[in-house]
Amino acid sequence: MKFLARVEVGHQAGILDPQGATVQRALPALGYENISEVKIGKSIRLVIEANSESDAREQIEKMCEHLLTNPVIETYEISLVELTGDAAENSAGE
Amino acid sequence: MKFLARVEVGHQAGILDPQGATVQRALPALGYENISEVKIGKSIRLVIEANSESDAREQIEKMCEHLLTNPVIETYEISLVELTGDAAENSAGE
Amino acid sequence: MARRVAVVVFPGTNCELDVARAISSLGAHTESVFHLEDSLGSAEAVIIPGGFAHGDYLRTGALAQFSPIMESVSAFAAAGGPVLGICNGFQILTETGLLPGALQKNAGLKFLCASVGLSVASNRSVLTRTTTVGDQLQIPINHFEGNYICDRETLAQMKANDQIVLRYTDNPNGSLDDIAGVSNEAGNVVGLMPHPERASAEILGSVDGLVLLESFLAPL
Amino acid sequence: MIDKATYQALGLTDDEYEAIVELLGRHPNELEVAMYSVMWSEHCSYKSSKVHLRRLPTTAPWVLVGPGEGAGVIDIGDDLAIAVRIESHNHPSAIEPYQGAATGVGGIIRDIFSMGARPIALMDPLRFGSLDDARTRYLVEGVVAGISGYGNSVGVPTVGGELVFDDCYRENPLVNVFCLGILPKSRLVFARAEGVGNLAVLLGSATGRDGIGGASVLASAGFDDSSATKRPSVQVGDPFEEKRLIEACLELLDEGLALGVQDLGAAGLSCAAAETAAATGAGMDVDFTQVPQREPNMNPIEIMTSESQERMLAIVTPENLDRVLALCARWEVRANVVGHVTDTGRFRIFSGSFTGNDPADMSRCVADIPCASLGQGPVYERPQARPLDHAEVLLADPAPELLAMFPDGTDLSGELLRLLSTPTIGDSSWVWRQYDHQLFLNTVVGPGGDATVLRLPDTERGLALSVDGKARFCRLDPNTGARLGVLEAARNVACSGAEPRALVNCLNFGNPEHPEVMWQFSQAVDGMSEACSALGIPVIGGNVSFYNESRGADIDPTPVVGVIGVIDSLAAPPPGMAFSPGEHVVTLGTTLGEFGGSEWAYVVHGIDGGSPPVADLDAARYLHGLIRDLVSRRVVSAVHDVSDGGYGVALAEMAIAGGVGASLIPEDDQSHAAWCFSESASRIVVTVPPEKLSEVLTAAADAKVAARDCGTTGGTRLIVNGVFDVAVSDLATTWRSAVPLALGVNE
Ligand SMILES: Nc1ncnc2c1ncn2[C@@H]1O[C@H](COP(=O)(O)OP(=O)(O)O)[C@@H](O)[C@H]1O
Ligand SMILES: [Mg+2]
Repeated sequence: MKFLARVEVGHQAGILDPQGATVQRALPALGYENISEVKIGKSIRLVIEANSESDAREQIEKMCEHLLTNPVIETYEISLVELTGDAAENSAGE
Repeated sequence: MKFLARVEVGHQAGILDPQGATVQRALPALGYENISEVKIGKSIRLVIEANSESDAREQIEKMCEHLLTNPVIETYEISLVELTGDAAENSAGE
Repeated sequence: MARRVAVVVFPGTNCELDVARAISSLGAHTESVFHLEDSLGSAEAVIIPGGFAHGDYLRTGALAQFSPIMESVSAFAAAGGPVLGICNGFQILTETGLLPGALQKNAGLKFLCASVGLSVASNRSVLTRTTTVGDQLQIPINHFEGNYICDRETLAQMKANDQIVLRYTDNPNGSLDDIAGVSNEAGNVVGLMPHPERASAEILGSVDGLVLLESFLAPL
Repeated sequence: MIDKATYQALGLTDDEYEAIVELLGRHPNELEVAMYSVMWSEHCSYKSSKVHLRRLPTTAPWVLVGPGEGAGVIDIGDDLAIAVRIESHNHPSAIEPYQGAATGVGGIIRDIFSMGARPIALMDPLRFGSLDDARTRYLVEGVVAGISGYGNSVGVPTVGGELVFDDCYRENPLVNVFCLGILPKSRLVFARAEGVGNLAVLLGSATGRDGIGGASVLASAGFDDSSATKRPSVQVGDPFEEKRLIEACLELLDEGLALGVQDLGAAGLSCAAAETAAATGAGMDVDFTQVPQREPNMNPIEIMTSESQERMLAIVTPENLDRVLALCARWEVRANVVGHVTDTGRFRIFSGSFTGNDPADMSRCVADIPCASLGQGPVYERPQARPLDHAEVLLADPAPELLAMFPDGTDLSGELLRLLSTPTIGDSSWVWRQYDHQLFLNTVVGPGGDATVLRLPDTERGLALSVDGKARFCRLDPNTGARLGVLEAARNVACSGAEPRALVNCLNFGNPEHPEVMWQFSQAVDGMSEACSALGIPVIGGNVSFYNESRGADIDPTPVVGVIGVIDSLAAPPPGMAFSPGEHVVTLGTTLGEFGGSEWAYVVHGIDGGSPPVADLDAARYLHGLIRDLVSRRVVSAVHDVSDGGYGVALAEMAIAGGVGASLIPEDDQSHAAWCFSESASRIVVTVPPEKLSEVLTAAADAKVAARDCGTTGGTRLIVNGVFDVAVSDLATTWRSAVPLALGVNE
């Protein structure tokens, strides 16, 4: 089975996000007074072959812990979509 | 109304993603032979006050075009969740 | 010669003093213009120097394009005034839309500070008017996002209009078509990733940058 | 009342707690004990090292500020002064290499501009375990990226450093950072709170729960997996915030708007506020509710001891406040009045506004201690013990074994190539190409030479900088090793024609509760003192990092020094190290068969033990004087100091730099192997045009330095007759690929 995985990497609670804070500070001057809590993280997409959704998730969790994120300062959220038919063939991930 | 918006920023088709390619290259050596199409982009979260979901979306689209992304090289995908009750109060965005 | 050169300073800009030093060694006078100002005064030329405007957060040049001074810079450029963006300044000019294309992360995914070989590809721009196509220059680069990219049509158009100003002789960052610097159609707005001000004194190892800066200051 | 478990968890001993009770005349509350625990930690109080550091020579006529302030400052003439400091960020870098190194850079830069100096140069002495370990490779990549990411963006060039690999650092890398700033003497400012009623203004980042009891506690305790719970939340650096802070603070000083400036480091606001007041004998009242908070619901302990980065405290008069706030607003720097100066001598923290002695105000007082008491921590004279096997170690000379393996007549080409392929000796440009090392247009000699040379703007003069540490020599004999480190840094600086003017040190050692470590420490301080005294170099600042342990063992004693020299006339760059054809190769100094702790014995052949090379201080003085003279007069065309890997490596580096070979004859009163790879101290290789040869030899004789004409440069091979013969291109390939290969990166 093939899955398209999206991993959203964010900041651990309490960890400074200088990028988000800077963009936040800049917004009012650009006419956006109604925006708050800007946070900038990473988004990772990949295609994974696995025996089941839970198998895929488990593998990606391990990858997140070891390679894709730094658990000391980052959090991650995984979402999976099974790719079937054409999508699985081309697995464009898009 | 308050919404939590997530903007996933990716690469325009045809634009190289050297970061994704590098992670992709590193994976087999770490025992992941089953991963392909790694793409690394940005994830932006923010809280927006707007009159309606469509109003919120429109504003964020404008922000994406003007500020949050560079259309020459980047794409974006917006998702919105309304924040209600407590969530809207604290609007922790998390 | 342009005697009064405005050097635009954003929070995070860091090459403004270096540019001023190199420019004044050529006998011109620089004035630093803070990004919050809305006028370039009586400047005859404008330089946006390198650095990390707004920390390069979000994207290089992304926030800087909205500073009040950029409207004046755009107007100055539209009126044919010479505008030069160096490194971060180049990134800001592409974000502002005064120059085509964009600059993405170096192909090697590392910051790169090194002297590189350049070849003049066009002498139609303000930066290269006094040079000859094919001239070889040795000038330092200093960037993480210097990998020039644009779509195919833009590239074809730039070639047709002779807008590719400088090329790397040994591409250090993956730039499309070895592009190190480009101009707008009229040739009065130029951006380049290498830092001419860093090649402005014998004791620093090269004076090739002065060749470019002299051209930039030369009478139109 | 605080219970025993609480104060012990904060790292205070029973005696220390009793001392606090005595100082206060009562039991401290939680906030007070939290402040004391940080300020009295090893990291902040230097309680184990203080008694030893007093032995370092710290004075010279040109020293404006010695150890004790944010940075040391020297007068360099022309109404200019130089501020310098070095610090370690070892433990944070082991946890999160990118942010650990980045915040190390941020912290050292604040120390410099808090004195009124504009930071213009960084250096990064780095030490890691061997690169065959995946985690080490991750640490190297992360640390270098962190220094690059922060340093480049904040706009301070990284102009030199060190890159050393030894397995004793496997779990405990050493990330030291050095920063130098320049200031008009009139802008020199101190961390002083003066004038009753003056305001304490907090500048910069909002305060979060960063490193509560953090960096300092972490740096003051054993560091292994079991301490995971002690890990504070990792601090993230914001170079853009710091860049704005630099500009705002320097502008405040230029406009005469700040009477005192202090950076916020360990123990955050509480330390900065109390220290600035203690410096003048004044008092300070702070309202913690005025501190901008990054996170909701922070308690006063968190607010007052947070180690959030990119914050400064400025003391300003009420009349100037509006101008201060406007200036900060222009630079988008947060500025909040958080307190005011009093004449009580006490440091008081309030919850909410306060006017002084109104009893209603006092009910909101949450801490009340004598300002000076935070700096009156304990001083320990910890037990020392020379390791039992020390004599034995010194006697285990590797020379007989090596010379038996490589008798004269053996071709040493392969040995030379093996040395060049060790990552410690190999080309470090993979590291420093990632650093902006040219900003400000001062870099005349950047990383890659013996010393970094910066021109001083608007003068004809220059500065020479070198950072060095000789840990393997220190392990064999800490006194000699520390001397050798000073000699090497001073020699590097001399090779650019500079007169050394100041030294800063970063003393990285193991657990001070181990008597052997304290012995090493004391010995190293003695060796450093002796060398500095002999060379006339004052120690103007330093940093002690204890509790560096890896795999259950203390690291090798690793004193790192930075030497700053002044070049009087810098009209042209000093001679580099590159060979050019048709010149004489002259060696200066005396070679002995000294292999103890050498790269060849230890790294290439795995032979441990022996004595480090002799550190003859007189010989060093003569040599440095000679080379300074030869270089200043530009009589020599190339200069290179001899260090790791001996003559073999020094000659190879000169050949690689010039792309030119040489044909040389080895010395005949030494074995060939010793001539090539011994690491005897105080040696330099120069090249000399034929017409200057006799002048150089005469000058050397006059200076009491042994000099020998070994042959001439030219051709494409480096040939030492009967010893080795290698194509320069092969030397270059091996040397250049050493680090990338070991890191597993394609270059
Ligand atoms: N981590 C680093 N950062 C910047 N420069 C470095 C680093 N490591 C080494 N260098 C530079 O490489 C050169 C060689 O270093 P090293 O072999 O330690 O010199 P030496 O033996 O003369 O003290 C020096 O100029 C040094 O500044
Ligand atoms: Mg050297």
